[in-house]
Amino acid sequence: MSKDGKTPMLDDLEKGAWPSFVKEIKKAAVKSNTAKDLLNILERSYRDKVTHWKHGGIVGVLGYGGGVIGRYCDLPEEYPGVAHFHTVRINQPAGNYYTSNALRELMDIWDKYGSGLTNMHGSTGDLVLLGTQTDKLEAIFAETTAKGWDLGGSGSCLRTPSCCVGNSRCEFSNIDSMEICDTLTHKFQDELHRPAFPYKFKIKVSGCANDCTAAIARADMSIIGTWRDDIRIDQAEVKNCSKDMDIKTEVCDMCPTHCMSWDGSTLKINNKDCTRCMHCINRMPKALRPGKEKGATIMLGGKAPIVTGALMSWVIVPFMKLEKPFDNIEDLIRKLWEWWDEHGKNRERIGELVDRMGMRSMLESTGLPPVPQMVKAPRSNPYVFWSPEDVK
Amino acid sequence: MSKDGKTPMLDDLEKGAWPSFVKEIKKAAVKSNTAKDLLNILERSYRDKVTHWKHGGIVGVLGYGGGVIGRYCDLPEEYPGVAHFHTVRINQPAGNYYTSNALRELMDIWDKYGSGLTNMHGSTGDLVLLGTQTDKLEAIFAETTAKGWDLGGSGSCLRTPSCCVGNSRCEFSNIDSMEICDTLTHKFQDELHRPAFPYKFKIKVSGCANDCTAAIARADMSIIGTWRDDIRIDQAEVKNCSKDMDIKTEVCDMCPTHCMSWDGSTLKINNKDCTRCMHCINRMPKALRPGKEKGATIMLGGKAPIVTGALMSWVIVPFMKLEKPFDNIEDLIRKLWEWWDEHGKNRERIGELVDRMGMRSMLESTGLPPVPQMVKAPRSNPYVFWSPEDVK
Amino acid sequence: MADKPKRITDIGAPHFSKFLPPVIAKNYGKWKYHEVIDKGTMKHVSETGDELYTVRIATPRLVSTDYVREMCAYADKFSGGHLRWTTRHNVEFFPAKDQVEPLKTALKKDGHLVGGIGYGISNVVHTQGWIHCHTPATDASGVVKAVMDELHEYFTTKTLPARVRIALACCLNMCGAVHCSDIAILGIHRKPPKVNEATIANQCEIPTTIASCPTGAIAPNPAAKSVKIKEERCMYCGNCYTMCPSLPLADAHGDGISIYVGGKVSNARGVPRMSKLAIPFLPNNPPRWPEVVQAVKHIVEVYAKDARKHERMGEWIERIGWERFFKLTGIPFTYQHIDDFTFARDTFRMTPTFKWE
Amino acid sequence: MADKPKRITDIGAPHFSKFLPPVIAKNYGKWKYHEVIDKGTMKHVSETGDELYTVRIATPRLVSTDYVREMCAYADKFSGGHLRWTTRHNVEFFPAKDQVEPLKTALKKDGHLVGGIGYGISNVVHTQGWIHCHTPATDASGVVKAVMDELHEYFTTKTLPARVRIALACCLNMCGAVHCSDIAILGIHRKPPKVNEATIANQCEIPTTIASCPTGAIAPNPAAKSVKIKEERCMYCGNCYTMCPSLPLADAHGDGISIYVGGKVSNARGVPRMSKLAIPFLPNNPPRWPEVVQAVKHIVEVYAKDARKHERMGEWIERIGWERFFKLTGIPFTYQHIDDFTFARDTFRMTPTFKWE
Ligand code: SRM
Ligand code: SRM
Ligand code: SRM
Ligand code: SRM
Ligand code: SF4
Ligand code: SF4
Ligand code: SF4
Ligand code: SF4
Ligand code: SF4
Ligand code: SF4
Ligand code: SF4
Ligand code: SF4
Repeated sequence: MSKDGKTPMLDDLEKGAWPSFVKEIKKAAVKSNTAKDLLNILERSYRDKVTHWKHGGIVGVLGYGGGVIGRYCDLPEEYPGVAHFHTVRINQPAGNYYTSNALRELMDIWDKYGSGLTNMHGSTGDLVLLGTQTDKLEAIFAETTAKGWDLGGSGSCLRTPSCCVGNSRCEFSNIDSMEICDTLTHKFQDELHRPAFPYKFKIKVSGCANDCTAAIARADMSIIGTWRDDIRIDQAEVKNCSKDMDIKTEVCDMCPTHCMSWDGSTLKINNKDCTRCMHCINRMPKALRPGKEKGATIMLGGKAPIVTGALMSWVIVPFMKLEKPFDNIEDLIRKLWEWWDEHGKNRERIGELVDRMGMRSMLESTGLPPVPQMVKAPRSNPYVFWSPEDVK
Repeated sequence: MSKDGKTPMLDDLEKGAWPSFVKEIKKAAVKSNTAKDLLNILERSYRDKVTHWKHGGIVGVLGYGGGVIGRYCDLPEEYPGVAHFHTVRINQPAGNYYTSNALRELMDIWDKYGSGLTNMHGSTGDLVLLGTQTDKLEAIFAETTAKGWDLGGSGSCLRTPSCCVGNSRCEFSNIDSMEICDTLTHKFQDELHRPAFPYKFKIKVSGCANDCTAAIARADMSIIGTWRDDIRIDQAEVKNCSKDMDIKTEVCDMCPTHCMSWDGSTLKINNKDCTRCMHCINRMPKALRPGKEKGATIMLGGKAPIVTGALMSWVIVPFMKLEKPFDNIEDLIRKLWEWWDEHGKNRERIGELVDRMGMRSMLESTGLPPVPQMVKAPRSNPYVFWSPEDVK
Repeated sequence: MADKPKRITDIGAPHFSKFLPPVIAKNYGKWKYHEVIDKGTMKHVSETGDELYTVRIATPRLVSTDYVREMCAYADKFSGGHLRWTTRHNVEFFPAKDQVEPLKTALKKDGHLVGGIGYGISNVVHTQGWIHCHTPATDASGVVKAVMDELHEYFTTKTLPARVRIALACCLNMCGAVHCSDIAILGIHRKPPKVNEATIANQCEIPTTIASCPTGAIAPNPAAKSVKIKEERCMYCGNCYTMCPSLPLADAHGDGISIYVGGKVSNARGVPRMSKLAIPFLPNNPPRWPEVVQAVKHIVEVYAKDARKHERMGEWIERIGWERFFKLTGIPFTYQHIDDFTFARDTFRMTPTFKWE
Repeated sequence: MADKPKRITDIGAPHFSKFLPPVIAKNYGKWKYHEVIDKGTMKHVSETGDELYTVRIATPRLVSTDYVREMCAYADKFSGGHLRWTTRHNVEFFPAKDQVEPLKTALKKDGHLVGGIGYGISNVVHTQGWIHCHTPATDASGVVKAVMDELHEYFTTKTLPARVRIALACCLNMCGAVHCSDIAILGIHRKPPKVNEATIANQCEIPTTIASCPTGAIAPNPAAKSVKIKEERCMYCGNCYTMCPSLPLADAHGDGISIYVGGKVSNARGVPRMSKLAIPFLPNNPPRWPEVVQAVKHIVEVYAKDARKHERMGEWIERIGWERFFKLTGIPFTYQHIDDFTFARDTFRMTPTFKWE
């Protein structure tokens, strides 16, 4: 805090067209000392060019191992309002749909116990309530659960699963991404709330290869909708599209497998070669639709770079039908966790474990058969391991 | 040897259309007991399905550290003719051109002292004389040097450089690959004959990106001819070509940069985008020729997989004019060796050293500037090292 | 807590069906196609013939409870009490056809930015920064605000050859998952951790701390019951600090921002790819980070001018080549651009085929 | 050595100018274009108008001095005493125009194979095998002979969509530099080294031996002044054996051949690429290795049928996808195909876009 409580740098960020988070903090600061001191300590960071938050201690609610991130500032005397500044992760509903009533109930609770600030949403997907004190956690938990909400994940556990809008609004969807997300969330309550894994595990579900949840980049388990049969074509609508669009240049030439052709009146797709990348369907949603035999490609391992380099998820099951009650995917996930529990080191994500041990161990223990779709290309090095059985 | 001196398995390999090495061993065996026992011990290997050669000891000629590969069989009592079976590597002339007289002189020496068998050529490029005894090495050396020949490399030294036919016969050549190969061979006689490096170092020179010496895969230093200006086009000849060939499909559509177009009468090349891959020139050698501003791309690091995985050479100098007396490339190679000598571990190829230490150290010590042509793409991981100077 | 209610646990999130607008509940899984009406509005049409209108606005993500109430008020008035957030932190309303324009007018009047749909720049996925985290090398919300103040027209009106996804992460942990973004704004440290001798013996388990360093840069210092940092080995990843609070990396001068470009996650046309280093370092210059803003804007503009329609940033760069990307943007190529991490060899140009510039 | 001549050293190879045919010496650097006349003959034309004819034949590489003399005789009779070897171990003659046909007739009459030019299969680059090396997992010359007896028509008459370069290396050292070949025939061990307790103490330096193992599979066994092999860690690379003769890997049952495909070194159309595993193991079955011969032939035939003109094997496979390669060839996909070495992650399919088969 500048001595006079002024925040000139932050004030500057109230200007401009983009919505201002500073305005939001100021709104909250009207009612909350925590929010007020957040503003002050943030101004201090803007001057010092370093953070003023210390490592969080372990705080939480009874019987849960996660869901709350402890946070303390390093200048509690100067900024007593943020001496504690914990966040509470509320598990968002699949697809992030809300009613105004439900949201208002949550906001009321937060005004009562917290800073009045929130992230809609956290980058994993939670509804993040920012800034409260340790002694308020149980009350917050009690009141939110009473309204039907529960905590999301943090620590070495299943993190809050998330998904795209899928069937609820998107015509491209090949799986019921929201139902899958909700079902898995409920099947895995224990894994979500009581950290027992080597490290965090994230699940994201996208209804098609557009991957609107960025699952491939951000989830240990990425479930991506796809189809097995032919793209459905409405040739009349293709013709319609051709009025506004150069189908050859914008669609056929950009098809990665070059399996399309357009002669001005008929669009042909060699579906055997199509890899379901979605480009043509994206360009002509009225004319083209995914096939009817729908399911998902199951991919494993996506994560950020700490510390062996980022990974994107890769194919472990090319095609899986996903229908209620989704026992097949539950089963696979449990098997993967078992394997990971057995072999993973502390703070080793499942993708890193596969990278360290090789895919074979994971495949053998989950019973998945090796298929070429798992790899871009077979190995080029000659360092093949043979088990004694292989050599008879 | 089967007790009766019969070699039924090998005899089978005298049949068939492809030239037979067994016939060759038999021809030599007429005059040489060494060749005869080679046949016998080889038949034994065909039965046993294992080699019968032991680790070679260090053998060689006075003042040289390489050029001879020691070899002993593991059953000297049974196969005394090959108790010793050393090979002598003779440095081939650049481009592998010979006169019959010169070859006959060499063959006469070899009939006198060796098995009468040879590899034309070894996989590095040497003319390999196969199978002699330790006590004959000095005499072989004396007689071959007297005829103007010298030994090639082996061990931790510069290996015999090699090159493509280049200017001698190939219209695609952008550098005088044979003269470069010969000059470097002579400049580096000491490095070739007296192992003082951390490990082997190979140089191969190809006159263009077709890389007919497979330099990129097989040489620590791969020198590849290229040009800086525009491809020369003879439009009349292009038209001629179009009679036998579908220029659009076979040339333009296969150009990796899609920088060509053919309208049935004129071939256009957007040379700014051309990466000089050679495909179009290969297809129409009468119509297209490399530009006139010629030189080489200098690439570093190619090698087989032992033990960190195979490497292909990568760009360290996008363009270097290479003209007699080739001091610029000599100078660069010496600087690279100095850096490698300083930092390389025992049996660490220079490519592996760059891989271990990063390119920066090599570039700084050779004075080469970093340029985007050195990489397929910049790093994607965030693990950037900063020297204290970088951070001021 | 006198009248403590019965403890409820493990109920998970409420089922989404509670929150769906009726038209969605009715047409769930039956959508046939959609049309983008303008940058802030689209229409989805169902096999039943029903239509769903969506209006989208930008949010700062870090919002007050009053902001959420304000959104609820729009929802009540124009959207049957229903609203949602997108995976990139925008808010969406579902007005009936005749409510689309009134809603947009109201939103704009209140200063909200309607947009984010189709080929432009949507909201910036980002992280906590100086608002809530202990490891940041820069702020998050402030940088996003500064960048988007400059680029907001790409949200509301201007189009680009394809989607440009910008993300920010305030440290290498990359909570913003920036590693597959068209433009990634990444906070970086450039100085090794400073050992806090006073606290380390109490705060940290020395062997775990040493083991946490991927480069082996931490050596024991048993005399002081502490550790020593081999500074030349440190790559400032911060993993040690995550394990041991007595090894802070934050430094006003050392910290700053690097820009990575060309990543994506969608599989349309080409496979997902990681973002690659474009600018190794720009200083932290609050409150408006002008160097960062200019750099991002410049890259967007060069891309807008040179790329073909439907070509994401990374697709464009791959077509023209990195040598030309550096040429066109005028960004200098430095030692830092050349990978020297574990998998560096895969990034070396193992062919003499390249462009001169 | 009574009359020992004065010792000459470091003279290097003779300068090639001594060996060039006059037409080459005259037109050195002046060649303008070439024409392929048939699979064994080509003509180069100089800017001066001079013409050079080249006739090529296959050799077994391992030849007798008499074979070389036979070549010299052809050279003397038809080629002005000049000849050369190619980088793939073929012999080339340079007859005057009117000597081309007589030379070819003579060569064919003597059983030589004229060919190897253009789109087909040229000579097989290979190594020593059981002829001269201590580390092979298979023979070299014998396998090559067996394979080429079956495929020789691709050398002499039959064409293929593009060049198919076959190479063989008898162990992972890959002296045949097979790692960038259209088809690589690679000898492999599949059993860990057997420690020769009797000799190791004398023959090997234990610490160097232990250090030579890239996977840390060698542990000290101080009691026996020897080492122990942690068998499950061994990847049979043979590096230990190179350092220590008391650790042989050769084993009649364990050794055999693996087939890698799709590599190339030329930069034409696309960058050089490494060969990838197609068949993990085929047994050593001398003298004719029928399983290997059939496998190579089958791959060539499937390629010949399915690839487009000018498409090298690797380019073809990349276009159709590895899933289709395995489908078309009927080769089973196994655990061994999935990389698990240091850079394995780069080979994982990080996209749901693939073909069903
Ligand atoms: C709050 C949130 C950022 C945000 O502003 O939205 C966040 C905040 C933190 N993340 Fe994260 N991560 C958040 C989403 C992510 C994501 C994105 C995602 O889940 O889609 C990633 C990348 C994907 C991934 O998991 O790899 C992510 C990758 C990390 C990592 C690197 C993990 C790795 O294996 O590479 C760390 C460091 C670690 O785990 O040691 C980390 C660690 C942290 C910690 C706990 C800091 C630490 O080192 O202990 C941060 C606490 C900040 C705070 O005080 O609030 N966070 N973190 C996100 C969670 C909100 C939510 O629940 O919705
Ligand atoms: C004779 C020759 C094979 C042939 O039949 O042509 C050969 C033979 C041997 N090579 Fe080689 N290499 C031969 C060309 C190559 C090539 C090809 C090339 O040079 O273009 C390579 C791949 C390129 C490279 O250098 O990486 C090659 C890569 C190796 C390696 C693996 C090196 C690596 O770093 O990966 C070894 C093992 C080693 O060095 O420890 C090796 C080791 C050997 C040894 C010395 C065996 C050993 O482990 O000690 C072999 C001796 C066999 C013998 O008794 O004759 N040889 N070696 C070639 C040399 C003839 C010549 O001088 O012309
Ligand atoms: C609402 C949302 C899903 C959700 O559950 O919240 C969504 C919704 C739609 N996406 Fe998406 N995408 C959403 C995040 C994403 C993401 C994830 C991200 O940005 O973090 C991606 C991957 C981005 C990437 O590759 O880096 C994504 C890649 C796509 C693509 C592929 C773009 C491409 O060509 O690479 C399409 C198809 C297209 O644009 O033609 C698409 C198309 C669509 C369509 C048209 C699908 C449909 O028929 O409804 C939806 C409206 C698009 C629009 O906003 O223009 N959506 N979409 C997300 C809106 C985020 C936002 O507020 O801006
Ligand atoms: C004679 C030789 C050079 C030498 O110094 O000995 C040579 C000579 C020629 N090469 Fe080559 N290449 C020779 C080995 C190579 C190699 C190296 C190898 O095979 O180990 C390569 C790289 C192979 C690879 O990529 O794996 C090679 C890749 C090419 C190419 C590119 C082929 C492609 O499309 O990928 C061409 C151009 C073409 O074929 O259109 C070419 C073209 C040529 C031309 C047409 C060049 C010319 O104008 O003279 C020559 C006659 C070609 C022919 O044989 O059909 N040469 N050429 C080598 C003959 C080897 C043999 O006996 O078969
Ligand atoms: S991932 Fe596919 S199904 Fe899901 S919202 Fe995006 S486009 Fe629709
Ligand atoms: S989905 Fe992709 S691969 Fe399939 S036809 Fe359409 S553009 Fe081509
Ligand atoms: S590398 Fe180029 S210049 Fe040399 S022989 Fe081959 S095609 Fe000719
Ligand atoms: S050399 Fe290659 S890149 Fe250049 S124009 Fe010809 S085919 Fe295209
Ligand atoms: S990216 Fe780093 S600094 Fe930012 S919230 Fe995540 S862990 Fe904290
Ligand atoms: S910042 Fe990373 S590299 Fe540096 S000492 Fe800490 S853990 Fe090691
Ligand atoms: S490949 Fe292996 S076995 Fe064959 S010659 Fe080379 S080192 Fe010897
Ligand atoms: S063969 Fe290779 S992996 Fe096996 S013990 Fe020897 S050095 Fe180690």
